[in-house]
Amino acid sequence: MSEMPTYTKKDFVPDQEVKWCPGCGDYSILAAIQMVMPKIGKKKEDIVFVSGIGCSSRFPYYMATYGMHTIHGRAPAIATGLKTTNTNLDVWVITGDGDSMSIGGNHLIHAIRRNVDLKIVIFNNEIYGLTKGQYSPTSNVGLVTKSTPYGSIDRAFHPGSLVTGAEATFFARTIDTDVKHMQEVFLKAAAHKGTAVVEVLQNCVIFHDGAHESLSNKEQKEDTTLRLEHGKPLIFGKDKNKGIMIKGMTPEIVTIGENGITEKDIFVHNENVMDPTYTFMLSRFTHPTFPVPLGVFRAVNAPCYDAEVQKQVNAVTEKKGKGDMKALLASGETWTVK
Amino acid sequence: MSEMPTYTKKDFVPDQEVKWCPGCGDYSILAAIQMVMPKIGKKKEDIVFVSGIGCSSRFPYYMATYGMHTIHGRAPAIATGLKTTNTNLDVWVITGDGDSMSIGGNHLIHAIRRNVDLKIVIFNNEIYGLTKGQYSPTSNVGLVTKSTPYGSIDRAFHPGSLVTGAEATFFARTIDTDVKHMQEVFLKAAAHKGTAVVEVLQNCVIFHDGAHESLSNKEQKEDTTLRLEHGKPLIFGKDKNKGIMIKGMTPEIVTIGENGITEKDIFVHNENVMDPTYTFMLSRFTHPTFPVPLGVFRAVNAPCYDAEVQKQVNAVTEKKGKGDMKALLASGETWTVK
Amino acid sequence: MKEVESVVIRFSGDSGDGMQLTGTQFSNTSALMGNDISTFPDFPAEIRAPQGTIAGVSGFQVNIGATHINTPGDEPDVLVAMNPAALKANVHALKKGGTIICNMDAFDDRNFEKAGYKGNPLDTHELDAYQIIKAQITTQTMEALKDMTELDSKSKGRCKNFYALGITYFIFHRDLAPTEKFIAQQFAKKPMLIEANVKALRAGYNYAETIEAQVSTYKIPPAKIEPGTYRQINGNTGTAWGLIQASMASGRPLFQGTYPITPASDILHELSKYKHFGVKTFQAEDEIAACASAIGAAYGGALALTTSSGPGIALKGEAIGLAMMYELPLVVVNVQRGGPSTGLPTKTEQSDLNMTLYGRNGECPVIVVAASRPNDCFHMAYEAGRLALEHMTPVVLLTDGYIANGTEPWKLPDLAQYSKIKTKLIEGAKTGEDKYLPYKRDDKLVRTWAIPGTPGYEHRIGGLEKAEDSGNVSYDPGNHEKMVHIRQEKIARVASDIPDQEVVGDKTGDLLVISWGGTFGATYSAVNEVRKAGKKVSLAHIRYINPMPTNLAEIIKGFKKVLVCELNLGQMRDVINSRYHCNAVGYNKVQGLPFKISELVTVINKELENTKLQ
Amino acid sequence: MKEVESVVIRFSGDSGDGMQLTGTQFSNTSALMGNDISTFPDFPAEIRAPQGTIAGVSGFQVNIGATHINTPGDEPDVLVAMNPAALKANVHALKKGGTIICNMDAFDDRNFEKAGYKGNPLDTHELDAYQIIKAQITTQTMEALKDMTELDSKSKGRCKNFYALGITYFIFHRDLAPTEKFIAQQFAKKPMLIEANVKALRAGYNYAETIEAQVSTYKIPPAKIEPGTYRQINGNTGTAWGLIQASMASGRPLFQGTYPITPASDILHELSKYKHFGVKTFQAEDEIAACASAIGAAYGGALALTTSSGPGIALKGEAIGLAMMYELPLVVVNVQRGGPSTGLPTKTEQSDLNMTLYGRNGECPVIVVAASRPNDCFHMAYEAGRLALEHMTPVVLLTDGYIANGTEPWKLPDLAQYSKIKTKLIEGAKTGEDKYLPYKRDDKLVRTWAIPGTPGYEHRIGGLEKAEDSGNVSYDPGNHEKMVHIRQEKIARVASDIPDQEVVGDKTGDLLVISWGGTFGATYSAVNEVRKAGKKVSLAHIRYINPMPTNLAEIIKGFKKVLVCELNLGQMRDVINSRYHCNAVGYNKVQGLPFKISELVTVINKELENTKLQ
Ligand SMILES: Cc1ncc(C[n+]2csc(CCOP(=O)(O)OP(=O)(O)O)c2C)c(N)n1
Ligand SMILES: Cc1ncc(C[n+]2csc(CCOP(=O)(O)OP(=O)(O)O)c2C)c(N)n1
Ligand code: SF4
Ligand code: SF4
Ligand SMILES: [Mg+2]
Ligand SMILES: [Mg+2]
Repeated sequence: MSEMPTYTKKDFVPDQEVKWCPGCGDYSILAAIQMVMPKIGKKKEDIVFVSGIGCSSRFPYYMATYGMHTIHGRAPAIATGLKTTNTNLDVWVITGDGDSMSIGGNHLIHAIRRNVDLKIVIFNNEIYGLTKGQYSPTSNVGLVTKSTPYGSIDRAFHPGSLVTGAEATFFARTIDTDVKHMQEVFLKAAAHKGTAVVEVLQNCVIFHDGAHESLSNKEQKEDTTLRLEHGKPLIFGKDKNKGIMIKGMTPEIVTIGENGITEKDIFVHNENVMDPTYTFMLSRFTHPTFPVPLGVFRAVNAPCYDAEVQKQVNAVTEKKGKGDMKALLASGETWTVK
Repeated sequence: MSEMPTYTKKDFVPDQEVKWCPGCGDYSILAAIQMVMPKIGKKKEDIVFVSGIGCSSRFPYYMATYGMHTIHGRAPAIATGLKTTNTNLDVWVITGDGDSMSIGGNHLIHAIRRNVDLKIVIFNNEIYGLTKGQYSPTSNVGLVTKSTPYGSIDRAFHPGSLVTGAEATFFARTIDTDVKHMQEVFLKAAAHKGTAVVEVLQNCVIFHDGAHESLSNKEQKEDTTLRLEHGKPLIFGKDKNKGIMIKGMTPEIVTIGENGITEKDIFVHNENVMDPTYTFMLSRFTHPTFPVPLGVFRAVNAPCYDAEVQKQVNAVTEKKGKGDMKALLASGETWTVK
Repeated sequence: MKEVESVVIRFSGDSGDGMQLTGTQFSNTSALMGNDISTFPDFPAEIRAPQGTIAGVSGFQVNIGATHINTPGDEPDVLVAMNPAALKANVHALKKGGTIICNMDAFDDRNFEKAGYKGNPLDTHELDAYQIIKAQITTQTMEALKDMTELDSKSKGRCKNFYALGITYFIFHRDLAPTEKFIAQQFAKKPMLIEANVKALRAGYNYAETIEAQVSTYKIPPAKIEPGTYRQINGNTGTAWGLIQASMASGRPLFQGTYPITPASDILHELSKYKHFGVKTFQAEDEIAACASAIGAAYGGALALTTSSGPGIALKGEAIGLAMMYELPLVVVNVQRGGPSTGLPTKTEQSDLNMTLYGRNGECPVIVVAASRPNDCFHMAYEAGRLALEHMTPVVLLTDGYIANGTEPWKLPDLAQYSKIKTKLIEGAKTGEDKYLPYKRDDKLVRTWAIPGTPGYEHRIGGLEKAEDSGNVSYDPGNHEKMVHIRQEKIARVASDIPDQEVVGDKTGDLLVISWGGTFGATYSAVNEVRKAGKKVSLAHIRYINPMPTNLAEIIKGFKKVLVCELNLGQMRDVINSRYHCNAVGYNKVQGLPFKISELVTVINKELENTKLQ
Repeated sequence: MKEVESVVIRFSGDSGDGMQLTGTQFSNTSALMGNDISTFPDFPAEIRAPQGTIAGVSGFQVNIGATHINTPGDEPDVLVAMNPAALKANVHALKKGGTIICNMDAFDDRNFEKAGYKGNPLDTHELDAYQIIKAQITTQTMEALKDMTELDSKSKGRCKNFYALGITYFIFHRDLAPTEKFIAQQFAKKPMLIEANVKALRAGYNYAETIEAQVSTYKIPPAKIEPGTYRQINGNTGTAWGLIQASMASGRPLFQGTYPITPASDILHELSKYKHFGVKTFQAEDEIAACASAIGAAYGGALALTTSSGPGIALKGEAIGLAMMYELPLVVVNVQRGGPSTGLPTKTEQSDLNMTLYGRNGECPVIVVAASRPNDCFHMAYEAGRLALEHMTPVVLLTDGYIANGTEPWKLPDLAQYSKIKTKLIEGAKTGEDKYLPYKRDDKLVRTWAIPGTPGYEHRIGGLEKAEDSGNVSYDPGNHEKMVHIRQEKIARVASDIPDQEVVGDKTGDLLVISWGGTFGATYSAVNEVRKAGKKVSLAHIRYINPMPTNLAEIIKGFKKVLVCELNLGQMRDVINSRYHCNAVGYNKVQGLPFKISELVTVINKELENTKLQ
């Protein structure tokens, strides 16, 4: 194998014009991923971006790697076939909230169940952008959209809960307004062996502007979000004095320094607990009742589907020798006519 | 409305011959449901059984109610349309592990997310019965089947985790060998307003005999299963002396009477906690590490999609008056040609 | 004819908005692309009229077309309104059904007042007859240029006319290059402005592409106008309303199960407003669930509807097959777009005919009808509902992006003509001891419809082959063959329940032009034009595709040659040839664009020549 | 001819197993159903031979058919073996490729020993040439009767012959009524035994229905046997092996994405064994994912395969359209079964031709080929792989339940003839500065295939319309039309890469019979039989359906009349008529059953008569 070249962001920028609306959150996600690529230790030709359909799914056109813009919802399945065929590839799935959790829900949960070694980035703008603004499975109840003039009545998925319920080995959340945090999270996703799901809270300036405003505006964000750091207590707030305690099975927001509570009482974040119950609990933290966790919720090891398939192929080949069609044809009963 | 007739089981038995293999677990599930029907307070003509494709999905033919044997995996979606059209109906979805969680996974999670008022009974035999024995998404890793001669490598879904991750308001588990328990559970599912998912551990004598043997055989079952009862502590075991304690976020099996542990230390089961984290935790209990919970995991209230749709229709009609096509045609700008 | 082949665009804004330059660019680019053009610049009377007022509005109108354009056009098809004053000043000239691209950033209270509006005109009904594209032209331009920190924001704001121009360039697929070249020359000394204006131009272009912006410049075939009350209607609205009317006429509530897709989504948007008509709309998780939910609704007694476009319809094949096997009423609307695969989502095409007729496993016939123009959608949607309910079967209604978004005047129908759909519904509890036979048929081979809630009619239906009458599962070979024939014949017999094929022109002659669906305006105009020259050509525009009207065979026999004009590679031509063995030839176009009358006139004349020579 | 029209079944078991009675029932029922029959009971020599030994085997052979049956048949097609001794005693008489229904409950070590087997013969290769249906006849019978608490278990066990009979009744769709009547008479005095035996009969019948039991009684068309080494092969195995060979010949690893469905699942079961051939099989969550995964694999450089039957194929339409748009190699196998909808899963039919040709949105041509018999599947599957890889396009291979499960001798192919598939793969890193143009084409209009991992060829592909050569997204109308034509023409040019259409019989004559797919055995035999009578009839059996061989047009012109025989309502007939304008008529059968030679002979003679009269 030839040596690993040193890349810069530029190596991943193709000559294609980027066609999102000015101000769309997708731009900064693109920038973050282009910046992360040189750091993941993969050759450019071994990286593939696979997407479905949606504004977000235009993404592969904007990466100077191999890429597939596919059909609506099917990217995880297509990526599974690709990765299983060539386990050496680094396969990224780019998808929207509708693409991944509406039409593509089944493929998403099955890719996760199999733990195919894919990095799945969900651009969650809580709306269908490309089709001009219908509500999505992550839109809040009551949202007035083109298809819900009297307000939507479907309850929203919590993406973190859905994927944890589907046996996720890695889940993280980040936000389009924080390019540095995005890079950290993408880098960790890239390092994970198995399906790494990253939810990016993304702003659609045209059809659902401000959906994540309370989590990104400077005034509030320290209080409305919770930065997860492995081995560190769940502390948040402008004054770094709020924390999460777990009583029985119930998480509670407490103030450090009040009622005798000290930092030691605060629950310590651990990405690596095998039991996903803790991940699940974190996935239920929603604004405004709880601070919204950002960072890596969960990163545990489990065998990857694609690698296991390859292992079986290797093991059987080792045992039986490389397949020989002539021998196969002659196996069992044959007879000769003269 | 006419009065409610008094029914017996017989009223729900049609003249159709039941065509499962002798000894199939489906028979006892059928019996249990036929026995429960007279008790749910619904007229026969208002009950509909909707199924997909699979051995289990033959079920509607064996109920003397309205019924639809549909196509593979789509029963929850079909039932959603039916129930939304006529909210007075009692709609039961009968499905297999493959039908519901393989091809039908997306429809299952979306019916649950919307909390459509459906009773979804999953016959989980951890195999594809009708197509003669391929592994399913609930088959354990390593299972040798027609399609996995070298053992399966896909990790299995935990049905309870999957549906909890999809925002389930009701989840229960029961087993085909215990007709009484099945009846209790079905009755509770019937009483639930919203999507009630019941997983029935079912034995396929032909293609996966004994899949749930350790949970049903008389020797073991007291130790390998945990009967959930609302308001009662999580106690199990032949000698009723084992229990579940939760430490931090971690459940642990303890013995009552040892190390000073008394019944009071045992976690008390509560079906009605809104936060699904506890439900999720229970869904991770698998044999042999933990006793497998049987009974109602979770039963909480939330608005039902079908009822909310009807409410919007009623509210708008009340506000605007019953729609008048003539007025609609004449709305906006019109002009007359003479 | 010239109006039909051309499109008139009016750029309009404040005198400072650069509309003259914008209009000129559009004209020049079009001329370079080979269009004939005619322009009409129209400046404000006052040199410095107050900003935002009607007096300050500056406009530039351009008429572009493939053939001789003699005037800048009477009524603009498209109006770019950079502010409310521009809207107010021009909306009355705009053609009914035309499109308005509004700069939403200028639509604020201050500007409403300046323009003399009481409030936001977009919130009232006064613009109901138009298609509105809302764009935040100013903020989007600023946003697009935000990285150009050296440029002051006033200069940035001035680029917004190029953003607006970009939107129109996407819609009318104009080449960006000439304008970019112009910008480069114009601002040769200020490279920053070159960059800024080009960026704005592209941002507008990309915005239109991203949101799949569509403008239908549907042209009305000439005809004498009947007396009556008229309104504007576009195809998707007509489809929605026609189905509501079918629901009223049958007493069956309308249930729509659908999933958004361009260009069909507007049917959902429209129907979701009419809850007081008892309409329930269900935005499903995908197209399969959409169709499946409609099937459940049909079993439950609704007039069931599922709507989509090509890729979504491709997903529904298995479920439509189930509905056919159940023999339940189901209306499927396919608003066709450019294919294959994701194809050209915003463009029009007729290439889903084959899939509609054949895209299901097994012998699986369904009724197929097609609307011919925007103001025919109400009627054909009602027909689809009627046929589905009266014949207990799936019916596919084909429309296309061109007529779905296109708008034309529509004479309000006499609703009495749309009031009696006789369903096969069984009402009231069962009396008598005999078993209910759900698949027993009347002389049209149509079964009855007993819905849950009806006592005594409890029965089960499924997708396996059924025994005659009882509907029980049957593996009997003879029964299977019989049932396959019954289902085929049942659809064939629908022919007695649809109108005869109409012919434009004489019943016999040299050339029969056959067309179907949204091309009617063009084929009708072209055939009439050639007929005026005394040629023996007639038109059979097919609206009932499966089954076809019984008299069509006879009509075809009356002509020496058959020419099938359609926006695909010859799908209807093949159907006609396999059904009528008439050696029909095709004229086909697959550009995502509708036919032009001129091209049809040419090809018809050519075919007439050929016929003579033979 | 009589062998071809008949089926021979042998019931065999211990003398206490009631085989004589079972066989008699089967015969009588068949006679009542209008079959001609011939039977051959064969008792053990000794009156009380030891149980479980060969000497104790009692057999009853019956030959049933639609026409004159003169003998009980030489080689049984189906053997019911109630124990290992029955198997051992009869397996050598069984026709190669026949079916064995084994009572697994009696297959234990004790009985192996008694029968003289070393171990379980089912675990060795000695039965490879047969289809095995494993049934737990004894325990299932006991289980079916377990509620009859008053009946002793010995009496229950005695009912097992009726369970076995029930299985055969489902498979050969025999009427249960006569046997139930017989049971009622026989045990008139013991009502409990009536109930027990009827229950057992039905349990067996239902079991076969539940597990979708299938037996193909594929008959071998007579032909002179070429010298060579032979083996038995069924269609699904042939398909699997043919694709492995295409993988070997192209150097591209085989990837199968699939979802189980009758009667296609066996291709998965077969391929999953061959991991040492580098085959990767992926049991996906559904058919869409199955096809999608194969597309991903194709982009990754695999020989990509997806397999299914009607309902599953209906779900793949959108994804196949994407593969067509990508221009990636993809083999789609449709093992056709009885439709529409879930239809008749275990029965054979040819009614998916239309869906195969047309079941996708937009203009979406794919290559279509069909295997003609079980031993043709290897070849046609290889061809499908070859055409997909050499022409960078989806190829659909049509087989059907009849030939997929049917078995016949197959002369082992010379693998040198199957060794050179020249893919369009780009190998090695890119040199030179020019941009890679993924959609630049050769003179067959085929593009190159650069796969991830190849440095310098990084490129993106999508389902939107593409600019020529570069493949970049393009909304240009002229480009779209051009691309639609290019994709159409690319498939048309495949005609130069397939063999000429063969004709059985003379190249000209009165009647040309056209058939395709799994009906070859019957049409070939029938045409030959009529030819023997000196009639001017020939057969064109089409294996390459899209495009068709170029010489077919000429062949059709050489005949006065064309008769298309197929197991549907006339799908190929319509295709032939729309392509060749030849007024072909159809002979159609839709019973879930294959053609009988006799019926074809009758219809061919009738058509020849008609031709003369004209
Ligand atoms: C089969 C199919 N169904 C529907 C569509 C229309 N469609 C395209 S993108 C989209 C949803 C986009 O929403 P999301 O995935 O959230 O992406 P976003 O545009 O918000 O980034 C839909 C419904 C399609 N292209 N194909
Ligand atoms: C679209 C489609 N795909 C595949 C099948 C074949 N099929 C029928 S049932 C089944 C799976 C059955 O498994 P499960 O749902 O677990 O039901 P069980 O038979 O075990 O009760 C499959 C794959 C089908 N009928 N239709
Ligand atoms: S519509 Fe929304 S999501 Fe799509 S590009 Fe524009 S801002 Fe982004
Ligand atoms: S195959 Fe299994 S699941 Fe199906 S009927 Fe038989 S025992 Fe039951
Ligand atoms: Mg979105
Ligand atoms: Mg199962």
